[in-house]
Amino acid sequence: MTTLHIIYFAALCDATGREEETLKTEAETAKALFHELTEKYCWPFSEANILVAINDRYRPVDTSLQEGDRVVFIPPVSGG
Amino acid sequence: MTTLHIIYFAALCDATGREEETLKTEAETAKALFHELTEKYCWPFSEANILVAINDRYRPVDTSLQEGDRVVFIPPVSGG
Amino acid sequence: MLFQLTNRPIEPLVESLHSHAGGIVIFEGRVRAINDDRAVSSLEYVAYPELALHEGHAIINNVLQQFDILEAYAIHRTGHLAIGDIAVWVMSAAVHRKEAFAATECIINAIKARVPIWKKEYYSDGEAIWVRCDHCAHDHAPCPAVKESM
Amino acid sequence: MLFQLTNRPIEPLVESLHSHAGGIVIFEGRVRAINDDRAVSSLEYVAYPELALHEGHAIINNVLQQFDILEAYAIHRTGHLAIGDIAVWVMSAAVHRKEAFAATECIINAIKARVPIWKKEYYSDGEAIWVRCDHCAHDHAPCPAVKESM
Repeated sequence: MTTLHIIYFAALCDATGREEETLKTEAETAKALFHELTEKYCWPFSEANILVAINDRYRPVDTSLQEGDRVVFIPPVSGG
Repeated sequence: MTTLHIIYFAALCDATGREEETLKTEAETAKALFHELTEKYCWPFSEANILVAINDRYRPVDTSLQEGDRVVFIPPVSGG
Repeated sequence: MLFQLTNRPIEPLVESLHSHAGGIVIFEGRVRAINDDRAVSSLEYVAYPELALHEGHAIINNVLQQFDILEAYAIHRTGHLAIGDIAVWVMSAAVHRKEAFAATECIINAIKARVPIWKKEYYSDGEAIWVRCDHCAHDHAPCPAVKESM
Repeated sequence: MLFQLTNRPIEPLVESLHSHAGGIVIFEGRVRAINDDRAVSSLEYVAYPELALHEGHAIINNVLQQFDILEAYAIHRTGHLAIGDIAVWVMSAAVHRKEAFAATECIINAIKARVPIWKKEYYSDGEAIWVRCDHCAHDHAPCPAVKESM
């Protein structure tokens, strides 16, 4: 089990009903965590449309999660 | 013979030594007038590099000249 | 007047630039009153600041390396914006204009593609939605800075 | 700072624009300290005003017809200019940015190609010459407004 700090922005914040949470999980990768959270919160995004940031940097979705990581799933951006 | 009003700008003004003049000429086209003036003032431009404006509009070099026309030969522009 | 001549100074937007800068290209992205045929009343931009600043700096640094330009900057609004407000401002300065046009367009394309900022549109009918995909982000040839580091 | 986020307004250069304008592209041509490897001390622009205004208006009107833009303006300095001064300023506003980039670049290319304005460069060594051909005028694909009416 790893303990992670997860932050939610924009549509994922609305869908989750919270801005952040600390979570214990058995998910070993960001991708596994995404599927766990999608099931838990009924997120309206497929994996293909989501990027992941770990400790404030974009990382591949198959990146292994480490104790204490700060994880942010990034829905399609719409700045500019 | 037609009487024309000719105005000189930039390098052609320097080469001619005046800003404008009224001239009687037997030149029937702007092109013929250009060659007449090139010979008279030793202009440093070939016909290929010069455009002509008659009465403040670009015109083809073979345009016929009419009594009282205002003629400007346009050396290569360099605005911007 | 569509075109003017003037013998008085034209006030610069950016006061002090490299003395070799001959071509400066500025992009302003403003809040439009209409999007996808819906009347927009206002916008909200939310950023993930730690990553947005990292990505924004990386974009500008990439463009400074990959184009023959002297300077480049960008700034993006967050919070609530009204119609006509500037959401994003980008500037590139080069010796010659061609590179400045290319660099500024690359920077705004890259910002729209990879900087984590999200737009919520508030419509005149009372609805508000997070915009899932801006039209403009996908109809351009990719430039080097768009894909870098993602 | 190369990239900033801000929750305060970004001051617009052009105050009032069409409410559908989402992408505004501005070009500033400034006087460079160096041209063709020579140190320039100042510049003088001379225009043939009657024809310059006619051609300038025709360029803007052509671009308004040929690109999907909402507004466009240009202004060109005459007289004596110092290093860093803005010689020419061009703006296009469109719903989407791609058209604004294309229109602004077309306008400046056309101004450089056909508006009767001439530049005299004054060099640090005391010489002054009428610039016969600016580098930038010929290294671009022609756009519709460049050739029109010449």
